[in-house]
Order: sequence, then C-alpha cells, then structure tokens
Amino acid sequence: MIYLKVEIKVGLKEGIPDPEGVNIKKSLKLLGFENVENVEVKKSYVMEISGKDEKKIREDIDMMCKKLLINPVIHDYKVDMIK
Amino acid sequence: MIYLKVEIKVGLKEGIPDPEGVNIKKSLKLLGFENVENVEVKKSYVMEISGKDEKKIREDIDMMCKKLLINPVIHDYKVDMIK
Amino acid sequence: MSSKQNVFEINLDLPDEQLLELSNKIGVGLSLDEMKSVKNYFKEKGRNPTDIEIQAIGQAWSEHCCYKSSKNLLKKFIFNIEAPQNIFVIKEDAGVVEFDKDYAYVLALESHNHPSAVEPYGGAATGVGGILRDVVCMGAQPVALIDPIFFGPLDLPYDQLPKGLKHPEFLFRGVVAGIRDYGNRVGIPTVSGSVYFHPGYTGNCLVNVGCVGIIKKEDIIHSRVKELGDIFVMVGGRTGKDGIHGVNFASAELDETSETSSRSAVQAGDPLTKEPLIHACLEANAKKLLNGMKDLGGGGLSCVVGEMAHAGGFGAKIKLEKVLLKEKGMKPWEIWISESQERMMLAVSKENLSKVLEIFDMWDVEAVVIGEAIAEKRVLVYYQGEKIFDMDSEFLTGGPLYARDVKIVKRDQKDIQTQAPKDTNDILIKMLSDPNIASKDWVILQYDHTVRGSTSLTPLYGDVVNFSPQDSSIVKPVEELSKGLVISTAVNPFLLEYDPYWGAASAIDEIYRNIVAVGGRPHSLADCLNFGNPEKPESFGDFYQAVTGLNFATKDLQISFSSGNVSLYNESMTGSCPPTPTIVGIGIIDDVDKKITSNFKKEGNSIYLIGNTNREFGGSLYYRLLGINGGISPKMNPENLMNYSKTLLSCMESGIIVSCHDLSEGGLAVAIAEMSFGSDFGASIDLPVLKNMRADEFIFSESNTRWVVEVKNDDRFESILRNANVPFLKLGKVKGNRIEMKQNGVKIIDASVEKLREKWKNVIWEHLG
Amino acid sequence: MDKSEIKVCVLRIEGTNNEEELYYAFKRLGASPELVHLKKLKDIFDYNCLMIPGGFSTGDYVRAGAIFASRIRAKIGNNLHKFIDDGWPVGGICNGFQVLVELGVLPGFTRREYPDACLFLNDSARFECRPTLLKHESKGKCVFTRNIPKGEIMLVPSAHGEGKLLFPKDKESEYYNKLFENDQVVFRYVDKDGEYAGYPWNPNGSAYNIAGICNEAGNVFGMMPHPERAFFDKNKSGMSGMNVFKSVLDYIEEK
Ligand SMILES: Nc1ncnc2c1ncn2[C@@H]1O[C@H](COP(=O)(O)OP(=O)(O)O)[C@@H](O)[C@H]1O
Ligand SMILES: [Mg+2]
Repeated sequence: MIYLKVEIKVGLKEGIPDPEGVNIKKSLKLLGFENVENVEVKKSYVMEISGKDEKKIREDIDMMCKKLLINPVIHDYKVDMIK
Repeated sequence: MIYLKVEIKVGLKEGIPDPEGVNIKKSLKLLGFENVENVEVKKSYVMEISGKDEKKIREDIDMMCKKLLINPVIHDYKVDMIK
Repeated sequence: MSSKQNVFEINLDLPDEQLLELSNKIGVGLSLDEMKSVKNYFKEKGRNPTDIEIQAIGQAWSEHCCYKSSKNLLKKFIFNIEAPQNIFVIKEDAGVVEFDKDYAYVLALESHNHPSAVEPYGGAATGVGGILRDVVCMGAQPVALIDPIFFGPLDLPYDQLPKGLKHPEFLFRGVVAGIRDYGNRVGIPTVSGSVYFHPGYTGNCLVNVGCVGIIKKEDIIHSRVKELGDIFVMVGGRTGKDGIHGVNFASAELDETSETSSRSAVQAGDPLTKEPLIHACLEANAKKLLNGMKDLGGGGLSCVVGEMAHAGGFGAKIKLEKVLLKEKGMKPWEIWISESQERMMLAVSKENLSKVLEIFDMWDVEAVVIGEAIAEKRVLVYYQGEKIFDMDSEFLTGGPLYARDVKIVKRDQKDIQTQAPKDTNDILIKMLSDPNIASKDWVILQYDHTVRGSTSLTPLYGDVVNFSPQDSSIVKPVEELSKGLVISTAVNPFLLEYDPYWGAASAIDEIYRNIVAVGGRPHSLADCLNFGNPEKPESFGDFYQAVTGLNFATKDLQISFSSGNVSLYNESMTGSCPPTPTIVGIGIIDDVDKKITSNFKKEGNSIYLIGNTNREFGGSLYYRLLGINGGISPKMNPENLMNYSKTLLSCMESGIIVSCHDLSEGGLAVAIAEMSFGSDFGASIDLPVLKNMRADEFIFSESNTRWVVEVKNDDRFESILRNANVPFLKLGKVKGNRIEMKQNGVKIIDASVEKLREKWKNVIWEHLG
Repeated sequence: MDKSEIKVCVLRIEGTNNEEELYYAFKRLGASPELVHLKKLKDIFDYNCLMIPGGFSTGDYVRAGAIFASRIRAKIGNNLHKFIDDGWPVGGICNGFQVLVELGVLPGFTRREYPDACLFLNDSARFECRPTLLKHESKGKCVFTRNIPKGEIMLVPSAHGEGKLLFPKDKESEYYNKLFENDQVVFRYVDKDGEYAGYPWNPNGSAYNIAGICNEAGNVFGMMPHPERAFFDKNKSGMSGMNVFKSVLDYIEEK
C-alpha cells in the first residue's frame, strides 16, 4: 500500500471557447492592464490517494477524471505526483 | 519590451476550510473512490504579459492579484514564469 | 465564381454513390435524393456550387431547420388548433399570446439533446442561451426559464454503460450545472421543469428548455427585413469555429464516435455577453429603432440571412469579411454556418443606424454592419470583393418534405388481477424513494427561481425549510398588474412508452390539472416532441400516435400550441428514447395573491378527492414496482377536464379551497404524502369500499383528471360540485403528524410525515452528495 | 428633503441583474431611483444614496463581486469614501454586499486598498436559492433598518453561492467582538422559533449566523438575502422587505 499526493490539472482543449478567460481578460484591460493577452483559467485538484502501487493509483485517477472531474470532449488533464 | 507567459496560482490560505474540496471528496467516495483524502481545489490564471523587463512584469502581476485576482483574507498566490 | 479566398467549387457531376459519399465527407448530412435535387438545381444554372453554397443547403435542409419529416403531421394535428387569445403563433421563433389589453407574453420551447449528451455543461447552458434569444428576438423581456430534463438511471453500473456514452450521473450533474450557471448569471429565474430517469434515456439524454417573456403589444417585432435597403447589423458575440454542423449533428443518431467526431459541434455559453446583449436589443427595440430582429441559432448566418430576407419579400447582399471573428484562419463557409453563441441579427433602416450602434457601444456589445436587403430575391455573399455565393432564397429555404412510413405497433391492453400486497405502507415508501417521485430539491434549489423579484409561487413551497412540490409556478411579469403567468411542465414517458396516444393525451390532461391546481386558467401550450429515428416506421408510428393523441386532447380545450420544437433521431446503440412529447403550459391568474398551494394549511379541514378513479395501471408506477407489464392505460375526456376545472376554479375564487394538488404518478397516496411534506400536518383518511377495486389499487391508480383538495366549507363545496356534476369523495381530515389511511377500520397506511419526508428527500442526495 | 426628491443611484454593470427589483423598491415608496451604468456615472454626489444590486456582476468569474469592486474603486474611489464620511447611505444586497466587502467599506474596520473580510463559498459548496428567516439585531445604528423593531423576524429569500462571512484568521475574534460591540450586526439567520440554527436555516455557514452587517457609523449596509424580492408582505407576517427601503428613505428625508 502506498500513499501519494497528486495534482490533477485540468484545462480546456485547444480550440474550445473559454468565456471565463475572455471575460477576465476584458476586466483586466478595463482596469488598465493593457499588456495582458490570452488569459486561460485552469483548475487543479490536489489530493492524497492510496493504493497498491503507482500504476493502480494512476488508473484510479483516470477513472476519477472520467467519472467526475473532466469531460474528455473539451478538457485535457495532466497528473503530477507531488510526493 | 519582453513577453512572458506566466501562471498565477491561487489557493486558499492555511486553515481556511475548502467546501469545494470537501464536496468533491464526498462525490468521489460516493463513486467508490474510498482511497482519496484531503482534496483541495486551486485555480490558476495562465496569461501572456508584456512589459519593459521582468521586474516590471512582476510588479504588474502583484498589482493584478492585489486589485483583482485574490482576496488576502483567504487566498495565497504564487507566480510561475512559464517562458 | 472564384476559387480564390479559400472557396472551392464542389463537383456534383458524380454517380449516385459518390454523391452520397461526398455528402458524408463534407458533413452536410444530405440524403441521396436531396443531393440529386441540389445537383439538378446547379445543372440548370450551368455551374457547380461552391463549398459555402452546399454547406448552406445542408443547414437549411436539415431536419432541425426545416422539419422535413414532421411538418406534414404537425400541420394536420398541431398547427391547426386555434385559440382566440393567440396573437402570433407557430410562425416565428416564439409564440405570442395575449396577456392583457396592453401586454402579450411570449413562449418558446426547444431541445438541446445531442449537444448535451456530448458536453452536458456547455450543451445545456447554450440551450438556455438559445431559448432566451428566441424570446428576445420578438422584442420581449424574458421572465422565466423552464427545464424539463431526462436521463438514464443514476445507479446504472459502469460496466453496463455502452462504450462512447457518458454515465447518466455525469450527464445529470453537468446539465444541471450548465443550466444553473447560465440561468443564474443572466438573471432570469428558472421556475419550472421536470426530471425523469428511464433506461431509454441512457444513450439519449434529453435537455429541453423553455422560456417565457413579456412584451408590450406595440413593441412586438418580427424576424424579417421590413424595407428595401434595411441594413443587417450583427450584434453580440464573435463568430468562431464552435458549433459547426450543429444542426446536422442534431439530426443524426449518436454513436460510439460521436464523442470525438462531434467536437466541433461543442458550444460554450457566455452569459456575460448575453446579459448586456439582451439589455441592448430590448432598449433598441423599445426605442423603435429596429425593423426586424432574429437570433442566430441553428444554421448560423446561413439560416438567418436567408430567412429574414425571404420573410420580408426581399433578398440580401452580405459582405462576409465584415463578420467579427474569434479566431484567424476561418474559411468563408465556416463563418457562414458557424453556430457560435450569443449573436443576434438586426434589420435597421439607414437613418437609425448610428443610434442603434450607440446603444450597443454603451453596453460594450460589439455590433457591425454586414450587408443590406436588396430587391432581387436572392442571397448574395461577397468575400473580400468576390462573389462566393449566389442562390435564390426560395430554393434555399424551401427544404424537402417527406411523408415517412408509419407503422403502428399494436399494444394489447387488458385489465390484470393482482394479489393484494402484504405491506401497502412499504409500497408507499418505495414510491416516495423512487427517483422519479423523490424530491428534486437537489436540482431546484441550485437555480435562482426568485431573481427579478416577481416569482409569486416557487416550485417548492412550504414552511421555510420543508417543501411540498407545487404543480405550477407563478410569475407576476408586469409591475402595474396583479395578474400572473402560471407556468408548468408535463409528460410521463412511462405512459407514453406504454401507449403513445393516451400517454400524449395524459400529458395534456396533466398540464391542465397542474395549472388549475394553483388557481390558473389554462391559456396556451408549447410542445417539444422528442422521438427516435423517423426513418424507422415503428418509431415514426409512435410519433404519429402521440401527435394524434395531443390533437384529440387539445382541440376542444380552447387553448393551442403557440410554439414548439421537434427533435428526432434521439437514438443511440441503446435504442430510441421513449416517446417524449414534453408539454409546457401557461395559465393566467388574475390576482397572484389568490394563488392556491399544495401544502396542507390547517388541522381539521376536510380532504376531498375530485374526479373518478378507475382500474388504470398501464405504465403506472405501481405496476412498475410490482414488476408487471400490463393493464389499461389512463384515458381522458376533454369535456370532463374542462368542466371539473371550471368548477374547481370557482371554488378557489370564493376561498373554499385552501390547498390543492393534482394526482399523477403514484396516485392518491403520493399526492397526500406530498401535501403533508410542506407543512407539519398529516392526514387521516377513510377509504371507500369499492366493488371493483381494492384499497391499494384505489390509492395507487393513475387515472387522469383528479385532484386532492383541502376544503374550508364542506357544505358549500359539496353543493357546488353536485350542481356542476363533478364527481367527488370526502376522504377525511388534515390531522396530526401522521398519514393514516383506513378501509373499514383496517389501517393500510400508517406512517409519520417525518419518516416519509425523509425517504422522499434523501434519494437523489444519496446518489449525488 | 422631500421623498420624491431623494435620488437613489442603483449602480449596474454587465451581469448585475437585480437592479430592476431594487429600482422598483424605491420607486414604489415615492423616491426617485435611477438605474445608472458605472460607465455613465459622473458624480456620486449627484445622488443621496448608492445601492449596489445583486446578481453576477461580470459573471463572478474571478470571485464574487471582485471585478465590480475594482471597477468602482478605479472610477470613484476617493469620492466613495467621502460620500460615506458625509453620512450618505450606501447599501449592497447579495452580490452588492460582496462588492462592498471587496471594496473594504464593510465592515470597514480598516481603511485600506484591500478588503478586511470575505464572503466565501457556502459550506454546501453550492448555490442555494431558498427562503430564510432573519432576525433583526441592530439596536438602531443601521440607517437601513431603523424602522424595524429589534428582535423582529422576517421571511426573506436568499439566493447565493458565496455568502459565508470570513475574517482574517488572526483577527477573527477581535473582529467579531468589534462587530457585536459596535452594533454592526444587523441580521442573523434563525429558525421558526427564533433560535440561531444551522443549515439549512443558515444557508451558507456564516459564523454567528450573520446575514447582514453595517459599518461603524451605520450608513453602509450589506446583506446576503434579498429584501427587494420580499417587498410586499405576502405572508401576512406584518413584516416585509419594504421596511429596509423605507428606513433609509426616512433617514435621508431627515438628514
Ligand atoms: N428541473 C427542474 N427545474 C425547475 N423546476 C423543477 C424541476 N423539476 C421539477 N421542478 C418543479 O418542481 C415541482 C414539482 O415537480 P414534479 O414533482 O415533477 O411535479 P408533478 O409531478 O406535479 O409534475 C414543479 O413545480 C416543477 O416545475
Ligand atoms: Mg403535478
């Protein structure tokens, strides 16, 4: 049994419109930050997870993403092992 | 004039409970992922930003955070230069 | 015509099978016959089409845009029902019906099924966005949103989920979040809806969205060009590659590859662009600066320009490079058919142009001139000076019509004798914990249903934290008037699956009951017909039966369908969805303060049942729980429905009835339990002894045209009903904090309100957390 | 000043969406409210009262109220403080309350460029639209509730995802003490018996069931629930949201 701390980073796939990013950029410009472009918003889930081995944990994370955290049609995700 | 891609990571300060994380943990457990603990949710803003030099850009980012992106009562932030 | 500028000639001089292949390859979804008539059209013109021309035809001739399978039947059974209160119905994006002498209300209902099956959050959100535009483009202020949604079972084991499909729970979460985030952010209350779970929706979730708006009659505006030289001004969001081929996608079955192949059909809603867009459009219209307005929905610019010009008796000349884009490198045909969200088209006369642009500037909404109306009835598109599109609008907008084969599947219906259950109490508990009956507060309380400050009756209502489900919601749309709009949703897919004809008729009965139950006079309807593949005769047979059932039930009620939508091809590898003609009903209540609610009011008041109870268990929850497939489906009689309703309304008017709930799934037992949930009161019921029905059958029957009422003055009530020939039964009293039902002194139901409420409240939460 | 002369500025930008109800709340009482887009606001001193409505100003994308607050600060910053110091009333409802907190004028213990409190995600992590019971706690300082007797209980709808009042961890007890000592706690969530109760009576998990507060002077006020949506006394309880608007108009009339 091992314990890992992982970070699952979720972003939008290339070409998927991102109203949140667009609106935040607009607000930053209105506040005088003219020098900002291409704002993207990402979300990440940091969690502790246990399992038989790293492989099993990876599989669990993939399932978790599929079942709850992301939609593969629009999202990309990346998993970082923190420790 | 230089251009940088930066990631501003916003998280909750130590000791501030994270209802979203708690909720996601609960949903994951309902889905059968009993092996998950301490879920935290973070948000990050990835953007391209231009300025005279890196120092000026850092200052701008700090201003942006202070003026808009974070509330110091609950948030911490960290800036990563991506390129 | 030019082949520069990224525009290509499409060679149609091909043998049949290659024609069909071509249609698939370029994603226009045209059938062989359709491809052939396109080929002939261009042959006569002596040239081949450009890619943008054939793409435009693909849009305009899709099932979604031109109703090619359903139109004949709709004309015969739906459109021809008339009602005097209609001002302007069926013809445009939304129906317009009289509210009072100065005001009209606007009603629209749509499906956003396929996009939601692939990307539930964005699909549902853009569904809300789209229906808002349909109402705004009549010039109306949206005042309420409605969201009937349908999914597979929440507890479907993952290993039974066919590949390429998303789990019902994932879809459900995503859809609700999409509706919530969009509706709440634009600030229009989501006041009504329904949630159904049925295995038939596993591969075909349905997301229907409705919207009601209010408008001064003098401000009604049409979706057409008014005068020669009218300028086309495109306003709102920018155009991108999102939502290309959305309508073709909506007009095909889903399969394993839909997830990846349909990425371009994914749309994202931007409520933050929509909210000021609504303000700006309504302000320009109220200032009489617009000649016409239409939303960009399915088919994008391609449909909007042709239809607006055609409806006004004109043509159009467009400079496509003027369209503001989200991204570089879009091909002209992509610009022309993109379904990016939050866009509207205005027709403006020259002298008003600068004033219109000023208003949009004030709201920080982008607006650009992209062309003008011309006398010749053609659509001409130029791109950087070169003509790339030249077609007559008649041909473009005149899609094909089909008389599809209808095969009526015979459904034998016989009355069945069952054994009396050992524990009727337990059956009631099972019913209340069935996800289709259980409280939907998990969904409803995430939607802001009180924003705009005009919601007079919320979907859940009771004593602060405990709620009874209400049959309809009420919105008071005009500051100076005490009049309200009563809004409700109905359809029971289990009844329709069992019997499409009577199931559809039952939906009309239910919507009527729901409106009357809160004190409203039924006034108009909208229908969203969600069915399977119309090219399959049995599936189209279901469609045929359902529309004839709707016709039978509605034609004498003096209300009509003012708006609607057909969504076919709700079919995947798990088969077709159950026939689902979602009905939204609007009623009028003259004084919103006289609304009737469903929660019990006072101990000692009498409880009555109105209407006749029959052995009608076909498609019922009771037989489902017993695992029986059989029985007779509930019938309805429009004349009785009208008569009982009229009588109930007059009793409500005179204050004799203090609460009311209609009987639907689970029958009398469930209705009484629900009435107790929003109060602290139970009920003590004495059941009649009937020749042909046991007590359990009596309390679980799903016969139509019935209500439970709580009454203050028994004598007056009984005499009014007797005089009007309305059947009624005195059942008992509001009493204590238990639900007790006895027959001949024998208790068959005995449970505390608290316990029943707990069961009813927790089911969905236990799944979703 | 006569009521009809009282000019109330109901401030809007994209995404505010309770401004019409708020406008009517003042209109029905005979005042002269105006819907003013932040872009068009010339001088706050043209008005006698500033109201920030609910909704999702700029979509709430960064954080509830954050962008609206920044834009107000950029546009009228110093004048807003002067307006407040001169005793003119400033009110925020729901998202408006969040804006006033982000602006740092509520609870207003420190006058700095950044907030000294936060309205944080509800404990349920969800948007909650439900009726709530509020107990009026102000001893008379808050100019928006002076007409409401202390201890009165009102039924007012709530509809928000971020309504939990939070203070900096190290200042928590100091700030709560101050709030109570200074008579800055205006409304608290209660149950049917008038007791301070947990979820769902308290829809967001706010400490001490706090639903609305004012500044030390009593002229800046914010609350999460929506009195403008309960303007009329539908439930015949004798109390309605109207009293909030009537109180502040009476105050201005006397001023
Ligand atoms: N998805 C939803 N969104 C908004 N309101 C809903 C939704 N589902 C149900 N409701 C509302 O909840 C109430 C009860 O619904 P339901 O139990 O389906 O009623 P009925 O059985 O009378 O059709 C109705 O007012 C209905 O409009
Ligand atoms: Mg009902």
